[in-house]
Amino acid sequence: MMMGLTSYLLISLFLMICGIIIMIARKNIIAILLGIELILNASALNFVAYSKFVAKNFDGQIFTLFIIVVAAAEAAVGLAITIRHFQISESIHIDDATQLLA
Amino acid sequence: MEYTIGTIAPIILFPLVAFVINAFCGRKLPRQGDWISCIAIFLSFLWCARIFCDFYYNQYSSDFYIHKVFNWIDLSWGTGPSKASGFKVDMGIFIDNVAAIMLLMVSGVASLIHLFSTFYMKGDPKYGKFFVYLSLFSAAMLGLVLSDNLLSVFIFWEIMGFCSYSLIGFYHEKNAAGDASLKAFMTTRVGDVCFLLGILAIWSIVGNVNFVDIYQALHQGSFTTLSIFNITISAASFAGLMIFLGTIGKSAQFPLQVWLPDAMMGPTPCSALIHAATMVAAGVYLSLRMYPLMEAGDLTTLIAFVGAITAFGAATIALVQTDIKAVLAFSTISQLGYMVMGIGVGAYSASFMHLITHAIFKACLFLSAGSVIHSLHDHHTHGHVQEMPRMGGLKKKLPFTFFAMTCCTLAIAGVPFFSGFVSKDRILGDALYWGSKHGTYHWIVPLLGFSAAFLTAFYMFRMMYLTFYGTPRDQAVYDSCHQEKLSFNRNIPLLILSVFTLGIFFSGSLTGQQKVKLPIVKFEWFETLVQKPQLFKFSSFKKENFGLKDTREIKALIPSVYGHNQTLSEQEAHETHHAHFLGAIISIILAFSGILLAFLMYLRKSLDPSNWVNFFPRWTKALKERYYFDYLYQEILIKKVLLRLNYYLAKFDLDVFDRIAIDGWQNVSRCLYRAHRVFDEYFIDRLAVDGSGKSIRLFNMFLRYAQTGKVQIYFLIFLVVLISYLFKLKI
Amino acid sequence: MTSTLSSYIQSIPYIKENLYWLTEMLGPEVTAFVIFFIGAFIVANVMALVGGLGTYAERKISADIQQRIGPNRVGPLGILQFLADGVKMIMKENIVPRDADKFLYYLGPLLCMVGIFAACAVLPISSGFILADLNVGVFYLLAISSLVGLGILLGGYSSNSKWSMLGGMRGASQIISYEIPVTISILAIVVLSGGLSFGKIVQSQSGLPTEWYVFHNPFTFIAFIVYFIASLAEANRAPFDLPEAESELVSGYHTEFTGMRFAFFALAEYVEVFVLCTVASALFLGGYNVPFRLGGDSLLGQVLQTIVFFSKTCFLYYVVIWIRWTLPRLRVDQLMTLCWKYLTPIALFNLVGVSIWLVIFDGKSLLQLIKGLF
Amino acid sequence: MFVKFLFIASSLLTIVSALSMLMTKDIMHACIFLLGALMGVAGLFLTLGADFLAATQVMVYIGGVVVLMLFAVMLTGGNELNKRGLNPVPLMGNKFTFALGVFGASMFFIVVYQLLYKIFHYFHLSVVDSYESTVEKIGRLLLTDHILAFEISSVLLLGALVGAAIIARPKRN
Amino acid sequence: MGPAFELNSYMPVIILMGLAAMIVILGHFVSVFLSPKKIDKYNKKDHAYECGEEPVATAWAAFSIRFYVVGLIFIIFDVESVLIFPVAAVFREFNQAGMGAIVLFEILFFVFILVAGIAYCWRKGDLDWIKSFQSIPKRKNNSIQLNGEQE
Repeated sequence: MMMGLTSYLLISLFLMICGIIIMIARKNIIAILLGIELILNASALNFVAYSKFVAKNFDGQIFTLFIIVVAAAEAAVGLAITIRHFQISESIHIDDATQLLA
Repeated sequence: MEYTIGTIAPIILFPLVAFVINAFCGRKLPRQGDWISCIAIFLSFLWCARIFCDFYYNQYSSDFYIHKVFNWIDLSWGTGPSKASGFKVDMGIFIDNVAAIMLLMVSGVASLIHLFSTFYMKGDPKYGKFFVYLSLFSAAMLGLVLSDNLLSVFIFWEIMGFCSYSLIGFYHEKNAAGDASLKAFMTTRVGDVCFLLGILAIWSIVGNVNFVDIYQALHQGSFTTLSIFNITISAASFAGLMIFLGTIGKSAQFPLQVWLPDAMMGPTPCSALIHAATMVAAGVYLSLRMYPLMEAGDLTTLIAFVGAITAFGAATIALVQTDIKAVLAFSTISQLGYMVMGIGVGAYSASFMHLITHAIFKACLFLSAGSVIHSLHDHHTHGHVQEMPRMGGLKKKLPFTFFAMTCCTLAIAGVPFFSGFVSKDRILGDALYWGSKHGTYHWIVPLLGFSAAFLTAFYMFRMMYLTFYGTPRDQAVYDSCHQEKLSFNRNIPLLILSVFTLGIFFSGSLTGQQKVKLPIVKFEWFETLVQKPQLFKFSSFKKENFGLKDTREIKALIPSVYGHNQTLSEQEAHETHHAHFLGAIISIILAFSGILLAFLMYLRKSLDPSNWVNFFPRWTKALKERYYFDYLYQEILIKKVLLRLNYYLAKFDLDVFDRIAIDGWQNVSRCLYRAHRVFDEYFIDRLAVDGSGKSIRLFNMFLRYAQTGKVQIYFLIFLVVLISYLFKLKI
Repeated sequence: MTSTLSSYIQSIPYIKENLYWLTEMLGPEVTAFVIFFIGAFIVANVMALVGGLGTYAERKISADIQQRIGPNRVGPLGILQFLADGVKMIMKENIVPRDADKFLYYLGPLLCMVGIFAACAVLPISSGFILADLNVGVFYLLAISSLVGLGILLGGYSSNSKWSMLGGMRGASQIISYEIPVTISILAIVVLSGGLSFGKIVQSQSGLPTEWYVFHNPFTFIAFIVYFIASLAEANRAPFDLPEAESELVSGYHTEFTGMRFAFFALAEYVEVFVLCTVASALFLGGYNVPFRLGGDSLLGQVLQTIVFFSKTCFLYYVVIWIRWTLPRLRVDQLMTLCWKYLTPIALFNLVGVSIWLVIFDGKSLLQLIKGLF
Repeated sequence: MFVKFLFIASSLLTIVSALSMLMTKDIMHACIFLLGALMGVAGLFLTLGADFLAATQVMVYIGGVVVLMLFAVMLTGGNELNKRGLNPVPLMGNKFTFALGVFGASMFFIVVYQLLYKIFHYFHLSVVDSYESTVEKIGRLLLTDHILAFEISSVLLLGALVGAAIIARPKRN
Repeated sequence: MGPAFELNSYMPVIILMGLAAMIVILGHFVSVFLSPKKIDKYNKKDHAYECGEEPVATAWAAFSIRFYVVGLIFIIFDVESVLIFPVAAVFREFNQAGMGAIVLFEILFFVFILVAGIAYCWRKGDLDWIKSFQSIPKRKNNSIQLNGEQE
């Protein structure tokens, strides 16, 4: 019973909450991206767990695969934007990124 | 072979591909790519022959036909076969016996004419372009024959119209050519508009323009009445009339025949292909397809009269023409009139047979005329000579051309044992029977028909004598003509075509009524294959049945469509036999008398034509002026009526619209504007605009604090909203 | 679980015959644990030994190439030199730089060692002795060995020094860049063998060179070359040893590392070279297949297979060292150019070529096709 | 039993590293803890029988994303804001922001837990011990059912590459 | 269906990881115990080595963006190859089932994508190291800038 669906869901919930707290609390853009990664992983874990226990097929895993892909792309672009913003405004403080026009 | 769209489509695709290739990279190819067109059309000829054989060997079951449908546009959402709510167009391929024979004829004649063109157009600056048009035209014509619904028929019809336009104006540096092309285009456009109207009418009734659906609808009697602007008319007669007007425009029938003689400005091969063999015949083909509709709308009398008048009038005009191509053009018109007349008098198979035979011998005639013209040069104008008075005595110089032309002339003049006789005689026989059946003024039709036959024989032989016999009238032109040697691309097409002018290829009997049996042909295959469509047979079909299955299965599966076992009553049969026999006798007599007259006039010179000219001066002038039709259209219709109408419309526009409507509206709007300004100032500005602005300012005093541009605040807000939503979800 | 586990244990030969009592005594789980622990222990020690012997071999061979004698004091032919070095390493004073980031400073070597040792788990040493024949073997190896690059990056970063920083950055970028050609040229083999597990890939070849994947078709041969070059770069070996380029950066990413931590870095590096050589021999050179399947699956067969496998690997290892002492070092721009403008396109081309070959010739090798002609 | 061990180990790794990621004040350390959390998730994937996914997780995140993060951290190093290298403190949030975050997260937790309550109490599902290799299955699915997503994702990656390269390219002058 | 796999086959992986970690930690402590503890009187020993000079500022300074771009290209390629791995694994099987063309098309498509990406970066000069260094912008601040090949 320890390794049931429940525990997986709880773990992913925990990851999710950590991600949310990081996203809100941190002021470093990269740290916020880390939080986003955590949240994505929580959702991926949920997908796999449900597809293992409930749906009993592989679509969840496929979906997780695509989540990982998208996460990679997101990290690449997000970090690129961060670096660009750093080159422009010499700062990676999230509150310095308030205006769209550079 | 297994007939599917894919296996039949190459018939169209070969010339189409040739067209594309030649149109885009024809110049760079050797010989400007004519060989591509020739090979393509010959391939599709082989294809058609393959299909024709299938039909020929299944001829006793004339319900053997192919109908493949695919979905072109489907915006329909309802259910039901044809009346589905929404818009749905099926395209498809429909080959029955008629279409199979037509295909064979078109592709064969077209390939021969391609071959001839390589000779005729040689050295022309626009050599490649000509073949581009030819290929496009062949593709369109074959597509028209293959298509199974009026819409695609119309599409191909218009493509052919364009080809004819651009080929008539092929030498557009000559003004006459440009005018002629424009004239042809405009005149046929009148017919095409009517045709389109007919299609729309049928669409509004049947919900589909598929032939088979139309037949079914006709059989179920869904063609009741049609009300246009609260004028209720019989739907069938309206649609039939419109489509017949299309035919009139395309195949140059009585009111609209004026364009065809001028169309001779184009190069001779294109005249042979388009304005003699195929395109003008397409109109007749369409009427044949729509025969049940015409019957249901009882337009037969009208059609018969139009045909007869055309046949006779054109023949009379042809008497006085001196341009060799003009003679042929008018004879074409009159022969087309024969076909239409045949449709009118109910000689279905006969008129179709005349279509085929006429296509063959008229193409041959044009080609021979082309070969004659091509061999004659005028040293003053550095052009070719078309005038018959300057020819004469060419028999020795152009033996093969002479042979071919003789065969064809015999055929068209209706001499026994030639194809023209067989077909024309059947039409005349049926016309005779028809006249006798209805009596009174219906007698005019056979009368005109027979006299036209006589005239045909006369003017054709007049042409022969003036061209080939006697002594050369213009020595320079005569000397410019070289001795003809048997050359592949010049004479072979002529000879092949002239072989097919023999009657035995179409009918075993002399009169077509099994009186005189020839041993070679074992039966009347044409009669057997081509029959009037029996509507009640169509009502039993589902589309799937002939949509998908192999045709042989269909043969087993569906009953006979074209009932070749119509039972005439004993007495009727007797009367028809009688009429046919009588017609045969009369037409033979007339033909020979016509020939004799021509002989006396132009070879023996015992009768002088100028006497006759002086005897009826006004008639001759009228004939030379082509019954003043051009004058009528140009001067009366266009200059008087249309320009006058134009003037009045302009006046109306100026006075009524500008003065009353627009200026009046100005005043009205000014008053309105005064009233409106007050309203605007006090209500809109004060109340609405400023008020909304104030209220929004009031509102955003609170909202402002949320709009920080800080991502995390947004995320928090998003989170709160999400959470509230989840609460709602849970409860 | 019992049934599956017992079947798994039977899949390892000589367990069922000799150790059934163990199974009965301890129960399948613990038995498996014990067996695996023994196996893992053996492998770990072998790897440590290989690392040590690697240094020795390197010095000896370099001495040969440079016509010196090399280490000859400690033990016969100086073969115990590496033990002496190890002892020296342990006895060193361990200095942690003042400005260093301690946590990462300790973490760097750990990550290197963990990554490379975990990668050792899937090496097919013989048909009976594969510690873990995973379904995703090759893929797993690629994935887990990327820990090494991370460890190098952290090692370079954490010791707050310019040289280390440069070395770490270079090392990381070089390793991740050269992972692409390696991955793609391995993909070519995966396409041919139709499976990711090492056992399957190796068994789809056989003992004779004609059956190896190197000589399967031209593309695989090029793939082997590409793989070999790129793996040199992945292991930071000369001519790609820019992360620790003595002449430019003092000692690269482990400038600030002393004693055991340096030892671990060095060990990880040598073991990685060895692992990459084993992978090359398993994927391309027929792995442990004995010619004519001498000995079959018997104990003798196992021994023969191990010998064959290690001899191939050692040959490649020798080539690596040879290259190191033959070729000069590249510049960084040359490095990147070589990776991105030459190796990667060639590897992609190979992938396409192999796929088309598979579709066209239905996976037959070139020699089979030639045989088919006669 | 091994499964249990693996599960406990990886979940512990996940939770501990997530927590320490939350706590730490150093962005570099946060990256490393993220690595730990991802490894733990990979282990959880393994216990769920998704071996290929576990390997993918390790390969993409550890090989790619984390290294990229570290690069980014190093690139955004010395600026006026933190002269002395990556002085982590001001950027990693303060008490107020943490209070805000904990507040939002707790609300989220409450709601989601109430949503998951049913599942916890009515689905007593436990691990089934029969695993099968997922690589072939995933390959087949990618080639049959999900082929469109497969190609679209590759196009997305290309777009990401181009876009990111454009954004991150040093300004030419 | 792929072959059933046994989770215990991952046991040695864990064991080896543990062994490696154990070796490192043990080695650390052993060296801590055995290594000589010399007090350095000039208090210079634990400086970072900078050719004998006092270390100037920190090494954790802003770095060249070049490395990031390389990492960027790498991660895209990495993910693409991850996606293509299972496809390659079933290639042979599909080929025997006569559906090799699909997989071949897929692989060609992916290779096309990769080639397009690499060609783009090549064209834009993200791949060549030296040339684009002239085009690094001058920093306003005077914090040290480290990038490999300038010195």
